[in-house]
Amino acid sequence: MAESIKHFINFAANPKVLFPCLLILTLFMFPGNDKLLAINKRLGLYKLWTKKGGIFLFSFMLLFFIFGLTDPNFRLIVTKPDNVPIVALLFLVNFFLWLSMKQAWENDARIAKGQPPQEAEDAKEKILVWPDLVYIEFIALILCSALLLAWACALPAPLEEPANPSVSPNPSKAPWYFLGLQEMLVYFDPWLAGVVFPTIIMLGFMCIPFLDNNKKGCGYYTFNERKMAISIFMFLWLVLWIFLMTTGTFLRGPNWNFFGPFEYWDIHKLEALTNINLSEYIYMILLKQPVPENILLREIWGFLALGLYFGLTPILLALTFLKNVFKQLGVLRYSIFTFLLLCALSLPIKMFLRWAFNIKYIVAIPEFFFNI
Amino acid sequence: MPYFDSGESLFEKFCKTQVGRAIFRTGIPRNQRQRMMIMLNGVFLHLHPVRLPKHAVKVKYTWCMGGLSFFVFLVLTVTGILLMFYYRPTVEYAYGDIIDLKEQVPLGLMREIHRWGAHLMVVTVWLHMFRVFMTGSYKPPREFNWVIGVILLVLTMLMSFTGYLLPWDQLAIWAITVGSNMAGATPLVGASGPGASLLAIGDVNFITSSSDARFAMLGGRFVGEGALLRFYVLHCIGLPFVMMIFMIVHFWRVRKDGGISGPT
Amino acid sequence: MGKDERHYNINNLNILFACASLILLSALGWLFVKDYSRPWKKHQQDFRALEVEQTRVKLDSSSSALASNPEYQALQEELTKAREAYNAQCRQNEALQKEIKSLQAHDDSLQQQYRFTKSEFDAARYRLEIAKEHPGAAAYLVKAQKEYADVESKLHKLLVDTQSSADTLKAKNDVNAQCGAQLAELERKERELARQKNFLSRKLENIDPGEMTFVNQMANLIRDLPIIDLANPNNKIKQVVLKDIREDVNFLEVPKVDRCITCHLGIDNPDYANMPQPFRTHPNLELYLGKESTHPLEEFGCTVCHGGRGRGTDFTTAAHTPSSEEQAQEWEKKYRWQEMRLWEEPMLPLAQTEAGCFKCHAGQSTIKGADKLNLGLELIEKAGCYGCHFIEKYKDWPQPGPDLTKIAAKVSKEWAYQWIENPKAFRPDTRMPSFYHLSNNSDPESMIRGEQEIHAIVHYLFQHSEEFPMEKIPSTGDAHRGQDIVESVGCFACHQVGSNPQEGKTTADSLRREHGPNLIGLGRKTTKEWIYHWVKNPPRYHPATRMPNLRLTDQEAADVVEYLASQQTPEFDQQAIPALDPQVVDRITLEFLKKSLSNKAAGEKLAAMTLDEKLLFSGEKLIGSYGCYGCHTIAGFEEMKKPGTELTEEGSKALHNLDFGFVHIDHTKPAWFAQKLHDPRSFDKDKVKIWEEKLKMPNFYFSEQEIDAMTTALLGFVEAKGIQDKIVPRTPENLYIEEGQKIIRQLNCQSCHMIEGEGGTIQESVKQWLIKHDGKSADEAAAIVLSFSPPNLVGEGKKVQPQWLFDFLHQPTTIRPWLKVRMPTYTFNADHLNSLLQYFNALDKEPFPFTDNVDVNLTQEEYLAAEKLFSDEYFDCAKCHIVGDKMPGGSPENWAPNFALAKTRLKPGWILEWMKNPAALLPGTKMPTYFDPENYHESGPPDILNGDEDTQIRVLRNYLNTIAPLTTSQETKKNPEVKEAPETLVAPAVSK
Amino acid sequence: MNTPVTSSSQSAPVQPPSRPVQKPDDANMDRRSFIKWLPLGWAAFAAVVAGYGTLVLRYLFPNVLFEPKQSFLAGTIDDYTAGEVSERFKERYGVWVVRDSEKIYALSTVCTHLGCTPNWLASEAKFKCPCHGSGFYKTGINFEGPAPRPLERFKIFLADDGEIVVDKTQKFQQEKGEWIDPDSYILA
Repeated sequence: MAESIKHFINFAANPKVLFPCLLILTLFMFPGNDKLLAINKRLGLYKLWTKKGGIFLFSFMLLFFIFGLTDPNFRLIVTKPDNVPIVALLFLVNFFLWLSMKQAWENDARIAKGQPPQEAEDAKEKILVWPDLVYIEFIALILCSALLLAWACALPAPLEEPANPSVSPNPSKAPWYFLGLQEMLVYFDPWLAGVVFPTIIMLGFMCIPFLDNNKKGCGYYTFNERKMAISIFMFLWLVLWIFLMTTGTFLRGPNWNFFGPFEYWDIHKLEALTNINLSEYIYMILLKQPVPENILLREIWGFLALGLYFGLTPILLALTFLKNVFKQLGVLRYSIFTFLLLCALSLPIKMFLRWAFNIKYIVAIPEFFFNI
Repeated sequence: MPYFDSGESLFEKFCKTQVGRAIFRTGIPRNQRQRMMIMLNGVFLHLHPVRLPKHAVKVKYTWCMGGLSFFVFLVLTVTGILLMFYYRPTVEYAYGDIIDLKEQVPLGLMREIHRWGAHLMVVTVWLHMFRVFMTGSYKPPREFNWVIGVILLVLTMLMSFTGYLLPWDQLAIWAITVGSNMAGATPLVGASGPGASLLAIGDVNFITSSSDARFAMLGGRFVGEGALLRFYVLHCIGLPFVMMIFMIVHFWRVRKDGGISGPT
Repeated sequence: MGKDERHYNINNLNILFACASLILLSALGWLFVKDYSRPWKKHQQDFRALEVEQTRVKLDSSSSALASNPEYQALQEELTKAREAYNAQCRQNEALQKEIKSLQAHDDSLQQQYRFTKSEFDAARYRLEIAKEHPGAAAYLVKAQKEYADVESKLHKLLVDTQSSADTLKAKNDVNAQCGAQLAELERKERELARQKNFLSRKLENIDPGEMTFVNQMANLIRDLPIIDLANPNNKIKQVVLKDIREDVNFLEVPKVDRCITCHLGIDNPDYANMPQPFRTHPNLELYLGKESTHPLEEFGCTVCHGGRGRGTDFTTAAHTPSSEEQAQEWEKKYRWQEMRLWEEPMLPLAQTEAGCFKCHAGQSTIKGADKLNLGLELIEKAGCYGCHFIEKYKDWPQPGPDLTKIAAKVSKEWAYQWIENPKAFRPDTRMPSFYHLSNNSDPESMIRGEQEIHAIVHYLFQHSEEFPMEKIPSTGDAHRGQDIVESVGCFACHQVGSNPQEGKTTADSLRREHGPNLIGLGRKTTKEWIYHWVKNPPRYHPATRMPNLRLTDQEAADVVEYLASQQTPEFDQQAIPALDPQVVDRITLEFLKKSLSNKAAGEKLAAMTLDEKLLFSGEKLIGSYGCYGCHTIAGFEEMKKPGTELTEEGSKALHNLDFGFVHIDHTKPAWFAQKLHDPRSFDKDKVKIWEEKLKMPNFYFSEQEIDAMTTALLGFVEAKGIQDKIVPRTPENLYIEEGQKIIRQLNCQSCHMIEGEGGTIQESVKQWLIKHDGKSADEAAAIVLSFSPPNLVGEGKKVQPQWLFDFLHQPTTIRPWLKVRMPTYTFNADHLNSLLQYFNALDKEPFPFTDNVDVNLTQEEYLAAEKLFSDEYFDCAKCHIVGDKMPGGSPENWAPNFALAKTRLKPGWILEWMKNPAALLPGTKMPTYFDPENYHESGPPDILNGDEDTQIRVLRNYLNTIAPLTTSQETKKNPEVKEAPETLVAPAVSK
Repeated sequence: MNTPVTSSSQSAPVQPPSRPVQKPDDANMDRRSFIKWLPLGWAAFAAVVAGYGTLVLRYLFPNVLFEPKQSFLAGTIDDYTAGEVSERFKERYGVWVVRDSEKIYALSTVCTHLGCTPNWLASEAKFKCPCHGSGFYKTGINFEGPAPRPLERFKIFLADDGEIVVDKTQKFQQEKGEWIDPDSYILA
């Protein structure tokens, strides 16, 4: 029984399975528009954001970890001192996600009834900062210190063998908060995954206040009033950030192969490497002719695809799904918004292309280190 | 005042002396005026306004994450300064000094506090950002402060990243190697990035492994002596200095943009 | 304006702002310029111009050489033809090209499929292995097995396809390549022939803007611009980091960093030998800097030898040291040179560069290539500096001067007085220094005092002199015969006779000739009896003497005595000896007494002393003050510490520890050392001192050349810090060699023998003897001098058996009876003998002390063959070699050692090598080469032993072993004289 | 007008109409001088700031490196015969220098499987890894055993004096099509 559960979890944890599932789950858990919201309501997913839902969520997580800890492989990876903060982070993120969503749904219910949100209700009353806030903060930092001291006593800070530039550990991992980026390296070249995307992420985050010109939902928890913003944010934050980081930490072993949480990190594990560039795919497999030597001619398809993706999709979206958004944001903001969104979506798309068609690069010009 | 109401304490007596008055202007805040004055008069408490709307005091609204981030930053500063007494950032000594922190230095647990504090700070900063997003607090007039916040978040991760190298063990140099290799792939100015060859003139390459973005970061062609020193300096002086400046702006802006966010 | 709450005029502020910004901008500009303009960049640009010129010259010569190479010309013609043929035939074949292209595409696709399938196969195999490992999951196993089988068959099919596709492609390609094969081969040949030229022209394209493409010219221009020069500049600082050589920075030692090559760009490139500095090639690249040399640049850098501040990148901060005042001025003008005062190890001046060798080679007696340093060290040995100054290298050397404990038996008091007062007056080339008539004691008062001091010293010495009983000389000698003996048996290896003041330069040879004193005026100095007893048995008078025993017979000794006693020095005799002055003696005595007693007590003590007591007392104190005991054994001073300062690390002494007094010389170490050697007491100039405080070091009257050499040596005496890994390794072999070299130096072996390619000084006097006595002309004498000189000891360890050498050194026997020169008998102890044996064997890397047993038996047939080879039909060995008691014919200059000695003396392996090619072992030997080394396998007589050279040599060697060694009894019979000299086994044939 | 304004907080309320007056005052300014000096000042100031940036940038790149050398001299072309696999630099630098009929290249001695050091078997003309049996041709191409990809090649070029230099900082992988790079071989 336990074995087959583990087998199932190992199977389900594979990004090929888990990532699409999460993507779809996010879509419905945080519905971006009214249609999706209706489905959400019909499925009763919102019930997770209640006390009962919370208890369920945390019991489930707790049970999973308790069950997991009986397995030596799981224990090994989860209790590694440097991984402990990530385990804690998983609980914390889920807790605060639940906390915020619970308040949001409660407020939404109030607003639906024509009442102001809870915060507005509270804000009518003014409180002197001394002593309430100061005291609360004081207690918080005492607790925080206690946590830190206890943590320091309980877990030794890791120190491995002395640095040796000629022996690289397998796998070599970046610090845990960069593992999302490292996970992206599986699908994108370093110049994209390590430089361009982080820059876009940083700039994109800075752009949020200027792209989200929805006047509502400022200063209180609400979901209904900013469905789309929250939906996109959850996709970026939960799926592309926290999830990829977790995968990189727990599920990537030697040779950066995937390993289920209950799987032994076998250094000999082999995965078939049958990836192929788009140009080769088109010329060799579809057109059955030699790949042209001229770089431009060779990669024309890739450039075409990219051009369409970044040029045509925004226009199509503006005419269809995002008609309102386009109206609301204006051309410039809309272009930036869609560009950022398409960048974010390029990762799942690239993943899909890799998994479905073994596509390695859309555009491959290794001569100039220019691979997309 | 329900608390502190057990007659005149020794501290209260002290507050009434000339020295006491000189230091604690307000004395123990027993009435409303005093409670306001203490917030106004102290340089540290002045960070907060005198009064707040009620929701802003509720932990379930604020999660306390911003304050905790700042507090952990302070803890890291103090423990970091103490660690610097025993740590020498050279390839000869760094690793041994870290061992000694555990084996020999009294209360070398300081290193554990520092390391786990660093992890904690990354977590609290992320959660702070999460909360700010969920309450829509980046919306006007707080757009700019959100931008500062993002910068601070990046700086926090850079602080952690630079500190990661200092123990000079396998974990450290390979994590930094993986991380810094990405810098080498920077378009145009990374030796193994796209377009580096475009900057060549004739047969002369201008972007090489000893003149690219990665080199500027590591002070060498690979993670070695130069990288250790650069990361040390950035970790201990450079980044904290920049971070301080942004934190000042951040806090100032919190107050100037109308205090903690709330429904308007 | 006040209404606007304004004070300044905004326009003025704008102007001020603009000006301030401009000032700041120009200051920033200055900063950049200052940082950018570094002197080494100029040198690098100059060097590049030089390099271009140099390369162009080489390219031209290479091109013309190539153009005139007939092979190349022919190749060019062939190439043209082949190209035409190729163009005509192969280029046209478009159909084939096209076919190949499509085949290639097909093949590529197959290859890729194969690779992918292989990868799938590997993964499937892994899954199968895992399934097998988990026995529970049977379903998985079945699935995995099926999957594996599927992929395997697919892979197999693909493999077949791929191979056949590859074969087809290869066939087509071969057809295509066939067409171009000839051309390709020719092109390859051309490349090979023109490699040098192509390389040079490529290099020129890289460095000469004139040869560059336009784009490269632009790049060449901008790459050295400020800021852009961060990326890939032409001009860059070059350095070597030396892990094994460490700079002492007091707290710890850090790897040395030398940047000298930043400006000295041609230093290891032989092409720049005649270029101006800083580009000139280092001399002697085989020994220094070259990759194959013992001091490669990468491992030794520069400053470990030369001194200086290796990190410096400009002329001054590199701590260059000028050789002369003129050069200093020139540098000041040219490079704005200043003395780099804040660096403890400035560069050694060019003249003293060799000093840098010493710190690593301190153990060696002769440092190859460092002639000046060697001379300096030899002078230190000859002058006996180590007698008064402790020097680590010489810590166990015997005292340099003679034993004075039996002085009364040797010289008279008068002679001793005159000698101490002015040694050079008696023997102009003596190394005994002068204590009187020097710059700080030539005032009248000091002169008066000095006279009485000498009286006191002489008095002390003679009072403490032991008895030395001497018998009468048994026979009367003949001075003429004596002179012949002195000139022929080898006395001139160490001594000279007659006033022979230093002519010209001091050299290693000249120093070897003055190993013992010049025998000038010996008759004046001592008695005939003393000389007789001395030459008969030197250690009897002076146990630690280095004078060996030449085994003279009584008659020979008497003759020698007669000759030496005839040496007189009339001028010296006439020197007046001042009378003893009790008052001055009192003063001197009182002064010494006061040092340990109160004034009153001293006065009382003095009054109670007799003149004899006063002289003895002050004589002892004076000997102590002047440090006479440093060089001489003097009774009562056996345990005294050396009087001078230690010199082991004198070269590392901080400059401020040297007292320059009021002497106006350069404030540098070399200048101070030179001044000290030139006039040791000159630093007392203009100083007000009592006798006690005055400098006491005597004057050796070194020549300028000698001072230069000794200064070099002194500069080399430095702390050996940070070079532990570079010091000549302390292996047992090296220690043996150093110990052996030391003994050889102390005993002056190289005066007679060539050892390690050095020495043979005596040949000059042998030549003189041949001219004078045998009536040879100078040229004749020069031609045969080697045959009459002591043997060259190159390869001695390889050549002789250790036991034989041990016996020989202990008691020399005659090997070359035709020599007049004798190997003397030394009073070796076992340590000495062991050291020498170990030395010779270590030098030749021979196993020691045990060697392989060699089978030297001969079959009947071989014996006969060997006899034949030996005979005058073939090699005629007996023509030159002595065989047992049979002397060869012909004149002695062609004689060679006795074969009878071979069995006990020579190592069997050496004999083989020697016969094979004598000149390889001993260049210039008169032993003929019977087997042509160029054509060895056809050089032996073909009719003997099937013409097998190796066997021929082997049987000859074994044959030599059958020649019976002489027994002692046989010898003694032939040489009845020996009985009279029991300490020798063989009487040398010198009596005629 | 000449009294410095020290207590503006008190004087400001007293003179409310001062603001509108400011405009004509600004307009009174000499326009020519305004145009000339202020932009000049700002341009200079901007140049200084840019200069500071450049300064820091340049400062990040030292003129010498103290890193251990990653390149070594490997003799001249004539030191190698065609078809030879030279093991001279295997111990010290982890490199085989191979000369085939037309070029010379430097192979890494690190097996691409798990990093062991294969042996050169001259009689079989292949590199064989003793750990897990991977085999590579003389070119470095893997043909047997578990090695996933060919051996890597290092940068190789001729120095000024005609000596071969092998630079280990740059490597070329066959599977990335890098072996055609002219830096990865020299023509013999």
